[in-house]
Amino acid sequence: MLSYIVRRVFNAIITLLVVTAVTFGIFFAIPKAIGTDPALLYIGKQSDPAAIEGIRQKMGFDDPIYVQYGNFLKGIVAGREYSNGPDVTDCPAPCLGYSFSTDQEVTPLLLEDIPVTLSLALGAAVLWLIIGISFGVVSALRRGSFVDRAAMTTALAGVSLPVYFTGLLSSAIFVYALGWLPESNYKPFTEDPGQWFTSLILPWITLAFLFAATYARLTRANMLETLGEDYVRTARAKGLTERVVIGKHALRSGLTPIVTIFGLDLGALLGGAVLTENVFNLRGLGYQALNAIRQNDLPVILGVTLIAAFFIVFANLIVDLVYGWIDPRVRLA
Amino acid sequence: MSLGPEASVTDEKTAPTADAADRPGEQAIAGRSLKQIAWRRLKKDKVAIAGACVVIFLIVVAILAPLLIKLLGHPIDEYHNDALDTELGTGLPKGALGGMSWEYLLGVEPQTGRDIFSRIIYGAQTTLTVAFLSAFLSTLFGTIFGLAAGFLGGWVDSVISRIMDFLLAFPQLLFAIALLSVLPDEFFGLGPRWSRVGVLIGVIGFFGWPYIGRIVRGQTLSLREREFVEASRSLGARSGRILFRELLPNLAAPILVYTTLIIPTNILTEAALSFLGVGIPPPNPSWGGMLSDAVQFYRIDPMYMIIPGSVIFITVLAFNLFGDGLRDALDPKAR
Amino acid sequence: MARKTRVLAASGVALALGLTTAACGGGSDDDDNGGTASNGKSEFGAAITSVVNPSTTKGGTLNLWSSQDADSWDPARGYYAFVWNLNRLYTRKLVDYAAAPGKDGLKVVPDLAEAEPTISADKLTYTFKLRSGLKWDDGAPITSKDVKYGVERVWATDVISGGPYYLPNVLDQGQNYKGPYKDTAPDKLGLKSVTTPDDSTIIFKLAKPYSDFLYLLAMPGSGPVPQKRDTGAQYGQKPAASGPYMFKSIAPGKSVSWVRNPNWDPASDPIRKALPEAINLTITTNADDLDNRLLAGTADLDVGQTGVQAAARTKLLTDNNLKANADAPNTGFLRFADMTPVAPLNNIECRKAVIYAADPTSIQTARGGPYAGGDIGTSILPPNIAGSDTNYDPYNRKQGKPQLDKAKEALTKCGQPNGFNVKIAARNNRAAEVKTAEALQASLKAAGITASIDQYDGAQDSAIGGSPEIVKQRGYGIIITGWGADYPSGAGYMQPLADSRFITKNGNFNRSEIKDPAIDKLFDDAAGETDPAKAAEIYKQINQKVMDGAYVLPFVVDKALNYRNPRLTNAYVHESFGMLDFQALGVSDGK
Amino acid sequence: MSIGATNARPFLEIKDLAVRFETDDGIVQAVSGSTFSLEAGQTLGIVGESGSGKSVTSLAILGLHRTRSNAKVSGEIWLEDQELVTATDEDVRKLRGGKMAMIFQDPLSAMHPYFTVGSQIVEAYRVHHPGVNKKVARERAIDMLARVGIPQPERRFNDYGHQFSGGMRQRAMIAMALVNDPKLLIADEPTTALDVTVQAQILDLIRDLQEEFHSAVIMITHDLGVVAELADDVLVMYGGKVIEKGAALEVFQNPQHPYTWGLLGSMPRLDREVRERLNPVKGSPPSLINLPDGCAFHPRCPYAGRNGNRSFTEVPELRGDAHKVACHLPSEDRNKIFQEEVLPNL
Repeated sequence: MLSYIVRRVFNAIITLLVVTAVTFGIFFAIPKAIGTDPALLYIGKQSDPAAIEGIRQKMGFDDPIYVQYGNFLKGIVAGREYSNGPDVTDCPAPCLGYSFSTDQEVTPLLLEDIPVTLSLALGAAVLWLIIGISFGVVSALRRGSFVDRAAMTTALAGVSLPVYFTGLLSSAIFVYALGWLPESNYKPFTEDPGQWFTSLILPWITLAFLFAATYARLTRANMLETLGEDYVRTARAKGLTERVVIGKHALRSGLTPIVTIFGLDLGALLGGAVLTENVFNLRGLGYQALNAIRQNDLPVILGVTLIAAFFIVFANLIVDLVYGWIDPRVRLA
Repeated sequence: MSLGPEASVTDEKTAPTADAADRPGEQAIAGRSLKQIAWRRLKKDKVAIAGACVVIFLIVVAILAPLLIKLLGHPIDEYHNDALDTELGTGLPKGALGGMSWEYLLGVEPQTGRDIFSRIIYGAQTTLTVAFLSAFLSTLFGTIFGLAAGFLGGWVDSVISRIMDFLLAFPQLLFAIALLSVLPDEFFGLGPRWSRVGVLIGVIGFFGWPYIGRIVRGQTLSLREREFVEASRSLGARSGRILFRELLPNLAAPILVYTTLIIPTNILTEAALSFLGVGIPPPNPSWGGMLSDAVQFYRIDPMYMIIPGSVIFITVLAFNLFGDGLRDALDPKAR
Repeated sequence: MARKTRVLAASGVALALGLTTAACGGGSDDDDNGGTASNGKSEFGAAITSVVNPSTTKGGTLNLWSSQDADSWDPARGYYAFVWNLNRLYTRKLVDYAAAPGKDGLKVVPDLAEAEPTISADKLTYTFKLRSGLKWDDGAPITSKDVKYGVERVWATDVISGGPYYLPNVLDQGQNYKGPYKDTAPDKLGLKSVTTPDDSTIIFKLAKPYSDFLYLLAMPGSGPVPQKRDTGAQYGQKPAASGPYMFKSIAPGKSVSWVRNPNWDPASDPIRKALPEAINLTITTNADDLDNRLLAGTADLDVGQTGVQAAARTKLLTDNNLKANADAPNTGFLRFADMTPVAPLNNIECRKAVIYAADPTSIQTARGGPYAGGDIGTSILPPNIAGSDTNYDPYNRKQGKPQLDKAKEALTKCGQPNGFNVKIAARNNRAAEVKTAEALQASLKAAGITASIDQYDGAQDSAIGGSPEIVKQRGYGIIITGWGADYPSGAGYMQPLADSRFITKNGNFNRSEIKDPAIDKLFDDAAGETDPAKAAEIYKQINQKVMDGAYVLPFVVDKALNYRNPRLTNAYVHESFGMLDFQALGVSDGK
Repeated sequence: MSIGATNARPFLEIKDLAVRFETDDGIVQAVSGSTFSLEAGQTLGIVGESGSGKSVTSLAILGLHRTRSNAKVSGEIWLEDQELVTATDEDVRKLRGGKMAMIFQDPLSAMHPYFTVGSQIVEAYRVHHPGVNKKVARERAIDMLARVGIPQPERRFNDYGHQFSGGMRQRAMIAMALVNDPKLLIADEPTTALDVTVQAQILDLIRDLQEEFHSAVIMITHDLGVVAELADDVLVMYGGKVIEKGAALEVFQNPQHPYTWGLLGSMPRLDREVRERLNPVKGSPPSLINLPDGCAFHPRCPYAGRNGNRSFTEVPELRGDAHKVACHLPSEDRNKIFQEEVLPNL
């Protein structure tokens, strides 16, 4: 088990390195390809040659790409110093560099976004797990019933609805037409729990609706498969009550795939729910990412990509470990 | 497929639905060919057939777009200030429901007065082209690499599998946006619209192949061990023959099902990318682009949002219904 | 050579979703937006020409909101118009714009200086005397050396980039000064053209006469900075205050709060009212939420002042009670297209064909309509600049229709009777510019001109649209853009657009690449002209020359439909900013 | 077994059992008109191809079809004095695993992968002995594991199914089935998934345990060898119907139904030289949705129509007393065919 964990962690780190290297390479290559200078991006409104040269030196844009990448990695691990003589900027570890467009340090910038994304993703996850799984299980147990058909029709509609449409539609209805909810204006939980909650209700529901639909379909399919398994028949043949058969024997293995998928979904979402955050003006990682991409703000793009990849890889890792814990066949193999 | 707008990264469609309870039935109808069985079941699945009808209708509409617009609409880039409120200066469509009338079947865009009906129809062209061709591309790559990985095994398998894992563990939507925002707008003299369509097909198709690839690989692996392949191998059949005569025909059903099912996902992805401003360049209409324009106006001109949104929804739903039906009919596990 | 338009808040964010409309405006015509309420009562547009709710009542908290954060609170680095306006709260300069509505606001009056500067006969030496008893928020005296140090910081673009870069053009004079951070002089005051014989005197020596010099000194970057408290790139996190308010806290992207500066002496400040007890700025990501708060009265003002969103706009325009608290002032921006020397637009007749073929109304509507987009533009000089003439309409655009016969005629003269192909370039992060390009494309089609739209990376505007080489390489014939003056003089506004000597490799704004020696000479004449009336006459000529050359296609004179909380007192539009004068505002209820 | 007799019912009696499944493709007549009985301590072998209805019959007895909404069961199932078709779910549940238990074909898939073998046995015990504490149940489970011949039962108690070898796994399954001393044990192809040597051990074990517990056993298999070895009576099923039944010895020595002949012909025998190929019954099993009229076997029957009667519409009844068969052919004809054509080839 230990070597298994070590191998997985090692793989995860390699994946992260590859992701950053690829991202770094692409965004380094792109400005070159279209003939622009990243220093110009920093300068933004000016084109004073001295200023550009200063930035170029300070940021090390003249170095070969592998040196720049090396410095980037070093910054994450040990922090780094940007300097062009008199002007020294210290960027403590984990340093992800400075934003081209706002000139802010990327790390705190993104650290501020993480709680937003976290609130969105976790809140939605709770909702979609509860709704998706319970409807999926009920549908599977009452296959062909009215509940099953209604739930599955809704779920199919759910997976067919783009989140940017449901988002707009729900706020048009609940915020604008009915006025049940205020315009969303995110406040951190620590500052104003009430506003935090009201600003997240619609995003949660919107996001959860999509995922709940997927999870309901998935749960139903898994449960149906599990219910057809020989060991469930065995459990029944032992005379166990239906409660125990379903609740203990069928659910346990029927939901195992859900664990995997949930981990991956959550990981992906934590890297930024780009569409939902943008539709609802939630300044999370996805919002930040999109903005950064539009402004070619390489350090921020890199930072978000890294964090997103980290969450995905980390979630993969957790899923693998949890899987090993749930399923003795994996653990003891 | 996970490019899909904030959709579950997993492919829920891989979950088998075969229910053991039906097994007697399966045995009972054994003996008929899979094609016959599938067709019989599909025909009986009214919902799936309805989905298919909508799909066919949309394809016809997309093909006939220029004609339909001549008959029922206005050129997509024609401005109609007369259809807008200029008196108060709101720039909103005159009349209720976003300016719907016989003249403008689905109303007009605020601030431009362009005919929404025409733009929706032209959007269908773009969307369907992108969705179909990118699905085709994913399938092509997925099949080739999946087969290669599953059939050849060894280091080929490990390399391809690692690449697939890597692509799946990638913030794909972000990456697609970033890529799209820097790729050239025009090439091969295709004009901005079809150049972009080409780029979208490439990007969506590229990020989609690992999903098909994984499935094909898995199926190939299990088929490889099956008796009939073993048998033909022991009879000295060459690899090529085994691949094309034995494996591919048996992979056809799952490949068909998954290709059908990634089309709706691709539609959502295309719309999402257009919504985020990296899709088809204006003034060429796209459904996602229209929704993105509608963000400004949805509070005061909700129809402008509801129309493209509903069209996306109906299209995706139709494809999903048909795909689900096809899968149920062809489900290899039910054989 | 760093000229660049001030970035307006909403157009600056331009969240691609189009969640913010760049540049909205309203009003009917020119300056007289129905604002005739000289009695100080609020009605639509009243704040444009008069002070609404004049009052001297102190106290209360001013609740400012914004949908965008400042680019920097460092006076030398901020470039957004609203940031310059807010700078008036905490940054005093030698001279600053007068606190008055209408044209009076365009006057530069003594601020830290006790009087107008003494200008030598050769117009090359400006001597200022500081008022006595001026203090920083920490109680330290404000000296002429602080002013010089602040001025020097403008040179240090390698450390504090982002702000306007005019002063070095005038004051470097071949010294190649590197800014105070690389200054080898022990007191870091090595700039030779500026001297401080004593703590209350500062002398600027120019190399040649420059009539707009005082405008440069009125920019926030020319304000004083105490050397001891300068933290270089981090100064914007806690700038020192010379004005009536000082920073209490800055939470980037979230909020800012100012409190009274106890060391500010009202007697020493002829400009600032300093009525509220405290001022808070809340930054939201949801512009519609901001609008709702404004209309509900829980927010006092959107400091972006770039106009409300479409939803609130509809409400405002259809509800007369709400409309009475709204203004649609000119923002000082002109929205227009440059026509570059890319063939066939190097031919004046082809350019004329474009101007005639363009449908003024559909473009105006696409920008937000006659009220929300602004008035149809007729020339390149907007009304807040001396020398502009709103009746000047050389291409008969005001009637609102495309003139296809004239366009055809011009096309024939140009040798392109069947039309031609042209590329329209628009910044991809400005939804309104893309919309404008689409509308232009559609109207050109009617004249047989086939246009394609190229959306380029707006973040790299200075390196793409601002690079003649790239423009040529990419074949951009028409570049959609916008322009506002950094200071309200004809030269400040037009020179970067029309003077051939302002064509630069990067960050170019003379994108039509106008190379007319006559125009260049007129600019030189104006620089030496100290009589504003005569200067205005010169600028009028330049405007006509540019229009005669058909170099630009003006779209609209930008307006912004803004709402102000009825409880605001002393509300008036300051013409140099095209928005309410924030420092003058008070609240009537004392809350 | 005679109807109307006043003496007690047989231990298990099945009357006109029919099981149908409604599927999308039509109604599947999985079992129809199945009638048989079984005495305590006796072993009944049910043989047939897959899809012949033998497994469905056993599931119906245990009431395991009840959770399937598309299954319809009619007829009567009497276990001692209790009728099971009309009994409540709860009553049947209480019998399941207690009075009647089942061993399944594939012990790997029949065992829950996430729970230890021991805990699954404990669970089976405690559900029918609610008052028993865990420790006692554990001892009982270990005891059972030991009795089915699993070495080091204390240690294996905590192992998972996949850690057992195939034979051990099936022994554990048997332990689980027998933990509550069932009166009726249904073994559904208990040895199919096992090696030949292990098969014999498992069969021995079942026989030993049967003797020990004096249970009635239903042995479902397609392997006539197994039946020959264990069963007292034999039931041959085809197309959901019982087509021949009788004492095992009788059926083997004098099989009456052409299908049974086919089965016997397809049985590999050690006492005989291996032929080039076995004699499987030609053709494929019938569709249970569209069963052939009359004798379901007639399309595959090489002797159908021998007597000139080409109409198969009339359903032949199970005729005769002890040894019964459902066939159109007159018994004389069949005997002749068997003696002349079939036997020499067996």
